[in-house]
Amino acid sequence: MDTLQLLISGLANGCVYGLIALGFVLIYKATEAVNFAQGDLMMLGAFIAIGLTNAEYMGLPFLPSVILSIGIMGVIGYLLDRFVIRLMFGQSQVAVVILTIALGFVIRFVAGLIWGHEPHALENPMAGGEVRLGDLVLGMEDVAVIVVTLLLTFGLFAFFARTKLGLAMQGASQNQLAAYYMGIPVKRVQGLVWALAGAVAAIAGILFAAKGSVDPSTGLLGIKAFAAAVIGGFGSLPGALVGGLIVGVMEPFAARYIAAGYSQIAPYALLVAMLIFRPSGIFSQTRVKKV
Amino acid sequence: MRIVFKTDYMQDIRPWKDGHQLSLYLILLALVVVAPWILNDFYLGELTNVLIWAIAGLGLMILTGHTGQASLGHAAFLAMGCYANVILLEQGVPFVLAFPLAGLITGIVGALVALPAMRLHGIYLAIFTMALSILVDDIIVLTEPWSGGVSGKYVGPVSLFGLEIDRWGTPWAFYWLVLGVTVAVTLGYINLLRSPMGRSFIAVRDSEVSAQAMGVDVARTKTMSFGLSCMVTGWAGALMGLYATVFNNETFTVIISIQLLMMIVIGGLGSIHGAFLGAVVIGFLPQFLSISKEYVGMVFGGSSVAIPGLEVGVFGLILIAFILFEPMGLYGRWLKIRTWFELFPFYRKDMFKRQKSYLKTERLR
Amino acid sequence: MSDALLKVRNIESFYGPIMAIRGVSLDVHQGQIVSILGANGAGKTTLMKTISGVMDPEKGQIIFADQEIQGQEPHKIVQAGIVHVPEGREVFPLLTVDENLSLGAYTDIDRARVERHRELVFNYFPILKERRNQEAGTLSGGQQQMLAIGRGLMGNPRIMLLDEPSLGLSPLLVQEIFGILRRLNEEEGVTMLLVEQNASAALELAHHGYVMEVGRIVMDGSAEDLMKSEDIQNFYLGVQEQGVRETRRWKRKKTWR
Amino acid sequence: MSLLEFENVTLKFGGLTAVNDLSFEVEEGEVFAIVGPNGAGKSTVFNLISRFYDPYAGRIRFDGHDLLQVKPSGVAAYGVARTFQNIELFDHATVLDNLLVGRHRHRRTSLLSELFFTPSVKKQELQNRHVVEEIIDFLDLQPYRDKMIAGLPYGVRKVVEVARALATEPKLLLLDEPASGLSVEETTDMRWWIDDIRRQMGITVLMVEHDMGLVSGVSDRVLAMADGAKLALGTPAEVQSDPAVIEAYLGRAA
Amino acid sequence: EVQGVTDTEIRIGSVNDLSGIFAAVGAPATKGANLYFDKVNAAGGVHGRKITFITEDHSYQMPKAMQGFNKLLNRDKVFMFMQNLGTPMNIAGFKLMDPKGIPNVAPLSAARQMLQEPMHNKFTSFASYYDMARVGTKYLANEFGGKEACTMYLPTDFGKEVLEGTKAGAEEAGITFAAETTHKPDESDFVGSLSKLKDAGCDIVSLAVGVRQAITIVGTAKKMGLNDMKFLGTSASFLTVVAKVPGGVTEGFYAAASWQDLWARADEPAPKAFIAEYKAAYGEDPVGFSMLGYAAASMVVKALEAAGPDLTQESFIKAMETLDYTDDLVGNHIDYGPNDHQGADKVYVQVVENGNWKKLYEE
Ligand SMILES: Nc1ncnc2c1ncn2[C@@H]1O[C@H](COP(=O)(O)OP(=O)(O)OP(=O)(O)O)[C@@H](O)[C@H]1O
Ligand SMILES: Nc1ncnc2c1ncn2[C@@H]1O[C@H](COP(=O)(O)OP(=O)(O)OP(=O)(O)O)[C@@H](O)[C@H]1O
Ligand SMILES: CC(C)C[C@H](N)C(=O)O
Ligand SMILES: [Mg+2]
Ligand SMILES: [Mg+2]
Repeated sequence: MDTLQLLISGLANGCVYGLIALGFVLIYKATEAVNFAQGDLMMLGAFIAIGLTNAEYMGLPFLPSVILSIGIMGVIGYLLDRFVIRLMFGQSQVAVVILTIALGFVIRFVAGLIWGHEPHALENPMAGGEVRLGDLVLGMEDVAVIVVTLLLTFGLFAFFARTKLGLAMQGASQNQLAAYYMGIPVKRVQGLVWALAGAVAAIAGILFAAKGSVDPSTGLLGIKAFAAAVIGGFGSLPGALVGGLIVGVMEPFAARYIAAGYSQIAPYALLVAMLIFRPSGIFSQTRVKKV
Repeated sequence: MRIVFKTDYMQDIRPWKDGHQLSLYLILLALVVVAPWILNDFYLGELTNVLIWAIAGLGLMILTGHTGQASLGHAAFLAMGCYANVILLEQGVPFVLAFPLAGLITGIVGALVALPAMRLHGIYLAIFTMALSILVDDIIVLTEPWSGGVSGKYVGPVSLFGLEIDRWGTPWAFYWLVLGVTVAVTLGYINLLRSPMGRSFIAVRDSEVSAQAMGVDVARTKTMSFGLSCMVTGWAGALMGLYATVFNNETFTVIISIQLLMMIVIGGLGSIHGAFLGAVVIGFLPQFLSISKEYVGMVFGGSSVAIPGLEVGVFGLILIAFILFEPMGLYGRWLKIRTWFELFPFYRKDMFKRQKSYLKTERLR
Repeated sequence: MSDALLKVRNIESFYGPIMAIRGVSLDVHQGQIVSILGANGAGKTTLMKTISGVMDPEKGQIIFADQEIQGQEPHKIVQAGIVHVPEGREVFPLLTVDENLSLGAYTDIDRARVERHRELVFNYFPILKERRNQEAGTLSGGQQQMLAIGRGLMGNPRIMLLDEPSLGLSPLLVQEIFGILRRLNEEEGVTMLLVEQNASAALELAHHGYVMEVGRIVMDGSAEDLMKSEDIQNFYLGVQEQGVRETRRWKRKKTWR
Repeated sequence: MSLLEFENVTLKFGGLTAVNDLSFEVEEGEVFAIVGPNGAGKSTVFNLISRFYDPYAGRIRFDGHDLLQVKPSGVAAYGVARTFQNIELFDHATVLDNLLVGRHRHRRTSLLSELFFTPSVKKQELQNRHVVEEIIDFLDLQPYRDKMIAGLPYGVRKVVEVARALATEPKLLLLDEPASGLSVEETTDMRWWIDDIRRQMGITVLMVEHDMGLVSGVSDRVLAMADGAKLALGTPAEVQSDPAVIEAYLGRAA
Repeated sequence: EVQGVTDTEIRIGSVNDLSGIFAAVGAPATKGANLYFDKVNAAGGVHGRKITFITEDHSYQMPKAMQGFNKLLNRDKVFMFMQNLGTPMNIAGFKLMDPKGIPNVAPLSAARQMLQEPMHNKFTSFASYYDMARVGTKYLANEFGGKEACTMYLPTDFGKEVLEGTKAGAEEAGITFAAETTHKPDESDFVGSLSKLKDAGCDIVSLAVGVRQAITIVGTAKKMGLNDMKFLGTSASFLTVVAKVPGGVTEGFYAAASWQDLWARADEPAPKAFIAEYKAAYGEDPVGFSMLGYAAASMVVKALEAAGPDLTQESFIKAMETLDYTDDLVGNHIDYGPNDHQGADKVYVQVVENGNWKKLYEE
């Protein structure tokens, strides 16, 4: 029973990692850039939702404000690409990584300025609700996280695999020059993906803030989600989910069964071990170059 | 424009282009040597700090800039060097020995870390090293008997050839120590780059397949690069420890790893100059912002910190500007400025306009 | 003669401080095949890239169907009907052959036509059909070249820029490629600008030819005239007295330099 | 004993047999060419020799050594150098540095002595440069000596690849389509270079090439492959007149 | 010539966290202190000297903290330090302050090392984490008959100190210490740890984790139905927001701290005046740490006044040792003496009730 409870809550938690990881993977899949500000975008999305929903700020009803914040974050994502990232078009990936890290600084600063540094929780109709299956308890928020993550993963997966635009995004990430030769508006496509990543970040942020609370440094969670994406095989959407779930499930079990002092190391130790045995993750996205 | 004619193989081999360039470097060296007489304690301390960061930057540059292996975990090796140095000192090993050994130990550990990391590429290596950096905090706590755990360690003044070196008591002596290490590391780096080993690093960075076809053992080369990189980083860590005098598990965080990488990218990947330029930005810009805040405050009134964290926000914006303005790093920009002067007045206005460039996947190895 | 479909006027292109194209002008008329000859580094590839918009010219104009297109975003130029088959294949390595072809038809919204084109490509290059689910990056060099050409055909072009299409193809396929290009030109009326090292085949196919050296056009004329020129014969067609070269490598100076 | 022995080698990629029970020998001092349709497995043969792939079956011996026992970097140490069909140079280094990497297998100094740039390192470096400059002269690369690879035209890069391979001072040189992308004039140069490489430098050459003019001009023997297996082996004239080769590879007109 | 003092100015430095993981503490504290100093300066300063309060942001990073100390000591030449944040940062700072006798007052860390030898120039405002955890644990054990004490902590100096305090408290109350779990600052799921503690039979659990994590732990425990487990935080979790979490998640959460909550006493005169003053100055509500910053500044000013016009580090330290007053704003009593450099000695155990902190006990 105990084990089952650990498993279920680990899954819910893993879905949050998976959700943030999806944002990483999206951008990577379409641009091969690693967006280190993804965690901070999630934090920003959460704060925007809080700003719209919570009584002390605007106090809008939950559902419209959720939709609105997802929209706003989509626009922010797009604008970020349009006015910052795009200036770096064709430049080395390391430079883009550094750029997004610096962006993270700025986002954290702005959020701190607007909402302060103390934790905020999102007021939401799911709060306190729970689903009971026998002895198992699962918060409403957890159920929402699991459902949304699954839907989003499969939706995005289908988008990349089945649609022309999804294919074009993959092509653009593999060879920007060739993508242009095919008439793909590479920059616009990348803008779209950033918008999408912004929206996904908002969804993750909203669920996270509903499940617990956020403060401006919440974005650091992104690091673990990033680890999850890498475990799954960076660039693979199902990989993001699987990686997230592995880390998520790992954590409660480690905390339960491994001695204090060592348990908190488990997810990172797992990551290290994982990379040693599968150097490019579970769903490997890298290939040996044919010469 | 000065045109250098090649008449001798040595012209390619020696580290300076011509006498002119050599004399410039010698003047620079003379200036930094006499710095303690020119600068007050504050600026001397900051210069020391910048040099320590530059050493760490040189360490990471070997690995990332010249071997193409991005590490987001070098703070772990700073920690390693720092602790190794202090623990050796505590065991009564004299500083002359403890310091080089600290680097050596870190280098060996780095090479060992490289063994499992060998099959990793790009982002996977970055996250692997980052995980190490995150774990080092816990490792320090768990190895409390040696590391002092959460209460940390204190390192007092050290003595070198009878000279008392104390960050606060004798800042000039400490500065010279750091300067000496900087110069030694830089010279070693220059030598490396003009030797077969350094070239094999570049070969591995640019194309592993053809490096292999030329007889370069990729695994061995990466191990060497890791080892050297960590050794130098270890020295920087040892100096950082002496600079702070107190440190514990929370001192060498993953944020510092990230800053190290930022530093060399902003400075310019793949050049020694880049490590120094980056160190100035990461090491001194925050202080500069903090100082200029006073003057801004004087002009606009109000002495208090109106917006907490403003400096970090501004710092982030400036970093963004640096990267947008010059993705190839400050050294790239410097080269352009120099060319501009050399070509004067034969330059074209848009000579350095970026031609469109396009990326290809890095998922093929 | 009627106004040209593609007009290049006084184009200059730079790589940083290096001037790679030094004022090139040329015309490609509707329905024609125009060939550009030139040694290594003459700037042929750079010219093609400048036309298709992946490089920005510093000076000059490129006029396609009466529209100035220089300096435009490359995808706009493709949408206008200029399709570039680049030097060095540039396939999408992690996508399958089929997916590569689909992206070749990115600008084409007529599904039936896309499928027709796909069949056509498979018809020309049966090996691609056989390997339609293989990742393009694992194809052999020549197979990738076939894919690059096939992908170009998928784009339903008005004019094709072909940069060394025969690179790395077997002799049999080289013949076939030139046959295919001729058929496309004659049957579908596709206009072509062709860069080829295989000069005799190129001139045989082309209506008109230009010769480039160090960033300039140094010669131009109808394909027949060029073929008769002694310089062209010597330097591009390899018609040479074997005996002279037998003893030691020896080079005749080009008369136009 | 032949210099290179390829014995019953088979290699599969999933369901695809890229090299199928292939055997051939290259004798010391000859120029040996491999021809065949696209996808016949020619480059794969090179990659097998370079040890990038492990064969499914068979043996590969070079100069009396079992190549299957060594790592990819060990192949160069025995004296085998190669070029790549799609060009694999060190893009962010100069032509000179690219060639100097070719000298790696002659490195005799230790890391420590290099860090101090001791006189022995200096002596070795002077020697390396001496060899490399000769090659630069030989292949007419002076104008590009200090240029970054990234800015060189395709044809020049092909030549730099040959130069880099020569800098290793190999016994056996593998050239994968050395003349593709070269103009007729440049191809002629390449022909004389290959000739000189064999005659003056005494290096055995194994070459994949589609330009039949070049193949018949320089090679002593030609192996024609199709679908990973041997189609014909003999003098250039014999192979060129083989009906199977004409059918699969050359076409009627050639 | 006294460092940092002229006829018209006293320079006070602070190495603080305005943008890092403890910005939630450092930023409001700095604002609170500035508010008070501005007020004093507007009224003519202390003995005719205006106070310049210079804060350097270290983002909770050691190298930056060292740069901050270098600037404040060597460039700005400050007279003293006030509310330096972070245990390792303070300890590193001591190495520079001690030789020059520079006072370090009211650091934003409640570690016992804040009063390490030489204690002469060091003054803390509050009880240590150790004492908080000790008193809190003892109280819960005695009051509710808890049997097994446990600790969930970040393996840092802060965490270890709470762990030790909890063990000491358990011993004093005569109960056993049963189990401990360790965490990372980015951990956000505690089901595993809590079920471990459940199995160990813990009924008193002290927390030494981040604010957000403390909220999540308490909430998760509720969801898991661990209603008999009493959670005890220290001053690090003693924030108004913790009491105000929507849905009553933190109802019944205990905290042991050296002061009392600001908003729970918002109707009392001193807090009320402060809230109004703060709002007027910054246009936003103060939080607990704003109050502490304000109180620290007022304490320093009291000592500066008492030290008289001939201000030296020594005279300031002497003056500090004479302070003995009740601080109505913070709700505690401050007294120092030659051998007592800890201001408030009392620990208050408080609990969240109806969205507010309520004082239950003091020792
Ligand atoms: N990325 C680059 N950076 C700098 N210079 C370049 C770059 N690409 C090409 N060049 C220079 O531009 C000139 C023209 O090159 P281009 O590739 O257009 O020649 P090409 O005629 O296509 O040659 P090839 O027949 O070998 O393909 C050459 O001198 C080359 O050195
Ligand atoms: N990594 C791989 N995975 C799957 N198939 C591969 C891989 N590498 C090569 N192949 C297949 O093996 C066959 C032989 O390829 P190879 O590159 O050796 O051909 P080639 O004879 O060099 O042809 P070309 O003349 O076109 O260069 C081709 O059909 C190719 O598609
Ligand atoms: C203000 C405190 C929460 C600071 C932190 N606990 C430290 O000791 O560093
Ligand atoms: Mg070209
Ligand atoms: Mg091939």
